[in-house]
Amino acid sequence: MTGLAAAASQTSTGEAFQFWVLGTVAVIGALSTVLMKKAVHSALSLAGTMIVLAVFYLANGAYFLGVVQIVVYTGAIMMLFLFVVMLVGVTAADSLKETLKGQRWLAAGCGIGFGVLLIAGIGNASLNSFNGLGTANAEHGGNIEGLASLIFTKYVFAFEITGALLITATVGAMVLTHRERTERAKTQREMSEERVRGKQLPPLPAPGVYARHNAVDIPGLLPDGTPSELTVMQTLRNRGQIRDVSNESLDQLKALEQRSEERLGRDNEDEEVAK
Amino acid sequence: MNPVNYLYLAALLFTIGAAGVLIRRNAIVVFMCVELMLNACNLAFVTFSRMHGNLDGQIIAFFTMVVAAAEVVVGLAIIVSVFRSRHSASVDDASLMKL
Amino acid sequence: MSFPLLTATAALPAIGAIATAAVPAARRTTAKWLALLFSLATLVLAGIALARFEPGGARYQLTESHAWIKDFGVRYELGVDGIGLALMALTALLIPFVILAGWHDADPSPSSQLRSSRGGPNETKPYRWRPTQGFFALILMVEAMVILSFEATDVFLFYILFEAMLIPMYFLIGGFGDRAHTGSDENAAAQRSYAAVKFLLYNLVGGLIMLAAVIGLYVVAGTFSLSEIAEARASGSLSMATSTERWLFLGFFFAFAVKAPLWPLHTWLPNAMGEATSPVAVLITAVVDKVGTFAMLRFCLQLFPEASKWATPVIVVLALISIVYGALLAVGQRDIKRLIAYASISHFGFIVLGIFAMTSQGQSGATLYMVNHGISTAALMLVAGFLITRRGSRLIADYGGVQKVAPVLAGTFLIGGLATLSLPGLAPFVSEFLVLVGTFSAYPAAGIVATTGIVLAALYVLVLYQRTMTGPVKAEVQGMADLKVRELVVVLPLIALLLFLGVYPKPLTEIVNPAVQHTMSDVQKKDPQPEVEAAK
Amino acid sequence: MENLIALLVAAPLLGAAVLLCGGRRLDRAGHWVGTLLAAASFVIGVVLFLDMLGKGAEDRALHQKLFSWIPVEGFQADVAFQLDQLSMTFVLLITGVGTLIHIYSIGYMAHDERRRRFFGYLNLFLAAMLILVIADNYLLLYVGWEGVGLASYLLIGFWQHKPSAATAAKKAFLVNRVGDMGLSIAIMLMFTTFGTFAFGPVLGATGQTSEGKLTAIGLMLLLAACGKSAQVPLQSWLGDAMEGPTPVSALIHAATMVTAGVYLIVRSGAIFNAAPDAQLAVVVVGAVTLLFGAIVGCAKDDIKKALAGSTMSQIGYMILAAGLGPIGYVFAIMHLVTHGFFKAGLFLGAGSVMHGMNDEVDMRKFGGLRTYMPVTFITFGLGYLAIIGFPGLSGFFSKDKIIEAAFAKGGAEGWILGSVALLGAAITAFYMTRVMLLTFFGEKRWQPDAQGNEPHPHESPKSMTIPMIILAFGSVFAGGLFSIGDRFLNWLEPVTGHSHGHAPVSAATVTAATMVVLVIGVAIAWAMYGRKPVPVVAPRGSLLTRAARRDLLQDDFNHVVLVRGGEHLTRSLVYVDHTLVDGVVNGTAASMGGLSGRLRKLQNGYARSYAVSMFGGTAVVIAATLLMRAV
Repeated sequence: MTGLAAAASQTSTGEAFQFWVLGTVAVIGALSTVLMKKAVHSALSLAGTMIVLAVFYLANGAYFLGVVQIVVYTGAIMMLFLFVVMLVGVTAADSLKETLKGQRWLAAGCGIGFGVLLIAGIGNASLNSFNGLGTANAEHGGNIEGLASLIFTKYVFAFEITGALLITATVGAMVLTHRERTERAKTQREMSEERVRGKQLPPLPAPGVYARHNAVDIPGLLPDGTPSELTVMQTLRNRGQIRDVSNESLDQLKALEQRSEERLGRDNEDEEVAK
Repeated sequence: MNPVNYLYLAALLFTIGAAGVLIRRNAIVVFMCVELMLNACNLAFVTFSRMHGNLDGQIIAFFTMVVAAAEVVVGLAIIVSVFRSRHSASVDDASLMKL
Repeated sequence: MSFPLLTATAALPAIGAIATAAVPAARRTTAKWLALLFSLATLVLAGIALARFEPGGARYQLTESHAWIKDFGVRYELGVDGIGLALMALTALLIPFVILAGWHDADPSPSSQLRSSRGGPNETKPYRWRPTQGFFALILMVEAMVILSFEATDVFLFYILFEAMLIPMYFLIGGFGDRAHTGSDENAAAQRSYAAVKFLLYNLVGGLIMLAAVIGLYVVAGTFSLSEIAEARASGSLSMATSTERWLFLGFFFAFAVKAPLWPLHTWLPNAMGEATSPVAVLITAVVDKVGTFAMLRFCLQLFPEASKWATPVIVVLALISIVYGALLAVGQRDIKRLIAYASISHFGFIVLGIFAMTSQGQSGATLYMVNHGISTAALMLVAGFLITRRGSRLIADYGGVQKVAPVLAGTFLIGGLATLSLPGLAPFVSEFLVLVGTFSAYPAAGIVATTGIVLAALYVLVLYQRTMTGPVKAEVQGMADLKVRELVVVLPLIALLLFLGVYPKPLTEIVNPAVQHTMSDVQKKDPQPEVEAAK
Repeated sequence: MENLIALLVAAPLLGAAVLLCGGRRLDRAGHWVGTLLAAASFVIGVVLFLDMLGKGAEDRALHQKLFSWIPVEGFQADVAFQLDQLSMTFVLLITGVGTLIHIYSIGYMAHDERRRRFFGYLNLFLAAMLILVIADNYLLLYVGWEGVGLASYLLIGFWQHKPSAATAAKKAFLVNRVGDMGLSIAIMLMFTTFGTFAFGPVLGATGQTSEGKLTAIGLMLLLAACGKSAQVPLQSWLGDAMEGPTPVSALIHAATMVTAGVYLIVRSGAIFNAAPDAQLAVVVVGAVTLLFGAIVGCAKDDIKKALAGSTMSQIGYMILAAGLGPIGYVFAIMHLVTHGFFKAGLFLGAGSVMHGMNDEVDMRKFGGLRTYMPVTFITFGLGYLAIIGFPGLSGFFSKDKIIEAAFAKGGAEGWILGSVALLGAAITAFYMTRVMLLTFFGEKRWQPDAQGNEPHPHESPKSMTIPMIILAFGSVFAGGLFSIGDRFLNWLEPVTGHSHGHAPVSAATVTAATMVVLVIGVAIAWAMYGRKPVPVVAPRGSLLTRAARRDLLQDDFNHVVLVRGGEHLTRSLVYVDHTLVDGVVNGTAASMGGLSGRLRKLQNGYARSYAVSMFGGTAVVIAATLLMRAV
């Protein structure tokens, strides 16, 4: 009997080997889940960890769960994750730089402390009597039958309620993601009109017709001679740094040139030269 | 080897997941970490059921999976709608719980 | 089961409050008249209670008792002895005058109307808010609670009222400020809310400590009923450890000392009285604060006689400090209402002194003092309020020569002042002299120190009168109107009462004396006998 | 008969009530109402007096108990009156002089639009004063005591628009309050000692208690007397009290109220007799004040203030006499009565002079008025002769008796007191002569006032002169009437008791000495003011003169020590209250606010930091459980 217990409290070397190898993989996967920059990578490494866990379930004699793990988690849930990641944007790589002051240290501290505590707890729980699942599974002739009998007898209420929960979850997901269309869809014509109306289709007139020092702040003139604000860049318009080119200012300009020429007395000279 | 190691592993995974929840800002990744923690628990349950030699532990793990599935569905839906409203999936954007 | 007179006396104003609050916003005058009507009806009920009370009879009369919270043995127990009855009557008497004096204080002023029209639902309906209804409803609410607290003979019930009356007072102080403030409206509002919050916090802290003591008392005594505990103590079936009794006593006394207010816990009073409208100030000092001194007499002495005797020396010293200190600060004030507030602090010192002198003269004097101080302060404060509303300033320096312009106002003000300095022939003299004699026969030194109070009182009253009323007429005072009919209706009865109680206080003393004798027997004190039994 | 006693008080009280509450419609008739009710009270007094004369000396005292005033366990205060010879004397003096002064005031206040009020106050004063003198216990006496204080407050400050008047009124009331403090403490002592404060039991039981107690009571009573009778050190208010209308000065601050202190001491004779130390204190106070007032009187140029000084010193005489014990009680009262006559007369004369001189009070601006207002001159002159103790006039008899009694005290004490009294007599002669000369003799010194209207002195109307004449008669004959055949002595003895001290010198010598000093005083005054013309502006004068003009600096002392000190005290206390007492409170509030601000920072709203705290929390819980299991 003691021998049997002792035997039950030990595992085969094969399982041990498997544990150590896959366990490392699982831990690595978990770590990379936490540390990967891109959500996709995290998802994939998490999937890996889950598969490993599935193997462990099997190793622990939970065959049903092992399969379910693979099907539900790795199959369904992780796919869902990936979908969402796609929705949000695969390339979206969020920086691991911490924004909250001291958050990372706190987290690390708490984590390590917690882990140590758990391990210590397990350690001094001195769990050595492992009587395997052999009898339990054999009772109903197999693991799955055993589970089924338990689910549908002992845990039937919980099971039903879980079902209700699933339905609710589905509906909730639909409700949350569903977007109500408020107005009827636009026809193609309306769209095109929208695109064209109110905008100026031909290119804007160029500024700087009357260049003084830099032409950017002087509006170009429309064919009818009125200055067009549009030709000046937005910022200058907002700053109100547009020079007006109304007629009188043009006249002033002319007068200015006139006076300068007279002072230089250039043009009559030319005439004389011409004569 | 003593199967207790499974428990140690579970503890380790759980802790890593928790740390991830605390460290990461991307809501999706946070969710993944949560899943990780759940799985760690499942592993522990399974190991326990093996330890005690009855299937209740596995049942619990089973239920956990189902609930986890439901949670993920709803949670991701929420994330999606949040992402729609404000174009980011970061849990730190706008500390909403502050007055 | 006879007609529950005491409950009715307290319930009537409460009903009145609800009715007044329910009056539609536009019909302000209706609300005023309604409030006045209810307060007068309460006065009538109080009068009936006075008539039904037999001075020679049982200690607590007109008692009612119903189970309330069975699990803690909390009962709805009412009953009045002479002291409670007198104060109840005082409250019921003063409220109509307060309401009448505050007739226009809560009319929406143009500025506040502006404020209302700004923002929120008021834009759509400009009269959604109704200050007038609220003002008078709150006053009636206070009346109800105060009256009930004078009647409560269950410690827990009393505690609840003691705390609850803070809330309407808080709104009265913070919500309806004195229009005559210096500086901007915002500034005044800030000061007002400061005063209100200070009032609330001070008293809440006191109440908190009292709550602890109340619970402690329940743990020790196993009941909240005053009469049961008193009997148990008297019969010796309930014996407290000395230290416990002292701690409990201190818990109660602290709360009452804040309410009373006793130095150095007094600083909330000047702010509150200065910022509130004068009727509310009267409500504070003449009605609400009396609950504190009353409770000292009823609860401290009755529940913890030994501890009271133990604490007497300290309390007597504090009371003396209050008397002199309050009077000196009153001399130093520049604001009329703050001056009256500090004068009240001095007077409360006298009351506490009389209570803890533990002589029958002292305690009867203290009880009379509560009543007389209520009346005299009401007279002085209300006239001061009329004066202030006329000139629109609370600063003494802004007045001068009023006596020439408004002789009747000045005359009533002078009589109020003379009552405050307890001139013989006016009611306060009787009580003050009783307190002094009672104190002197127990603690001669204290009596002599307290006597200096009468000189200081003369100083601040006469200085106030001289600066405001006499001298050449100031320009701003020119053409100040004399008292109107409404104001005369407020002031004259009070003055008549002052004169009557000053000349013939016997009706009051007859009611009070037996109660005082009971209290004296509670604390197992005998009056010190004169050394010569003179041939009488 | 007893029931009439209450009427004595009721009549003026009614008058006061009617006049003060009556409103303007009474303005025209007010003064008549007041005067009639005062007169009525006088008539009642006379009736009672005649009735009393009809009885034997021993059973003359009447009692009337109206109602029990403050009935409290072990404390009985009744509103009860007692009318014995002593009270009777005062009743007659008060109502008599009071009525005369009412009549006088009709003329004097004719041009004051608030005359009705004035009469109301006068009646109030009469009522209070009567309560004071006919009360049968100290508490009721205290009521009257404060009542007269109030009345004098109202009357001194009657012209309230003058700040000086208002201040003087306030000062008078405050100083009196200090005295009242003494009285109330005395009453408390009586209560603790005797268990009552009715005259009969207290004064009857003085034998049964320790002398120390009695001395304490006596000193407290003396304090009260000092306040009310303007004795050193509480005399400072009397001078300023002259701000009031002159009839007030005549009635309250010369004839009646200020003598209340004397009444109190004589009434409490039994206590003082049993407490020699207290008596000594009384005598000292009296002697000091006697000289003090006289000196002040010499220096004042304001006619009323000079008279006030003289009042002070005359009351000093009375207090001195009262302090002598049974030797002096009767003479104190006798001098009180005669003084009531001539001093009231003098004041009324002064008032009449002012009336004629546009309310000018500076004697240096009078001079040579005897031709302009003969009646005033004669009455005033008679009063003057009476006060300096001219042989045959009333002052002579009363003051002479006091000086004799002082000597009769015996021992060094007797010699000192006697000589002080003599010196006082000399100074009295001097300053009264000075007043007389400055006012009525010499050449006219008045000139136009600021408005430039020349005062043209004229005789006052009948309503004013007649009272003066009557009072003049009083001041001439009262003394003789009283002392011839020791009428007054026999009248009062049953109440106050009397004993002839062993006089070291014969009465004749004393009289002679008095005459001598009298002549000297008058002579000096004549030399200084009669022979050479008087400067209109007062010369700087000697140090003593200047000090005396300032009430011997006693006022300045009060101002510096009490007023300034008080102001500083209050100001600093206000500061303390605001910063210290209130500061503690506000400080607590502020620190609370700061703390909560700090804590608020923890709630930064980031889900993850909350998660950390949750996680840490779980860790802690687990650790705790493990520890529990480990332990």
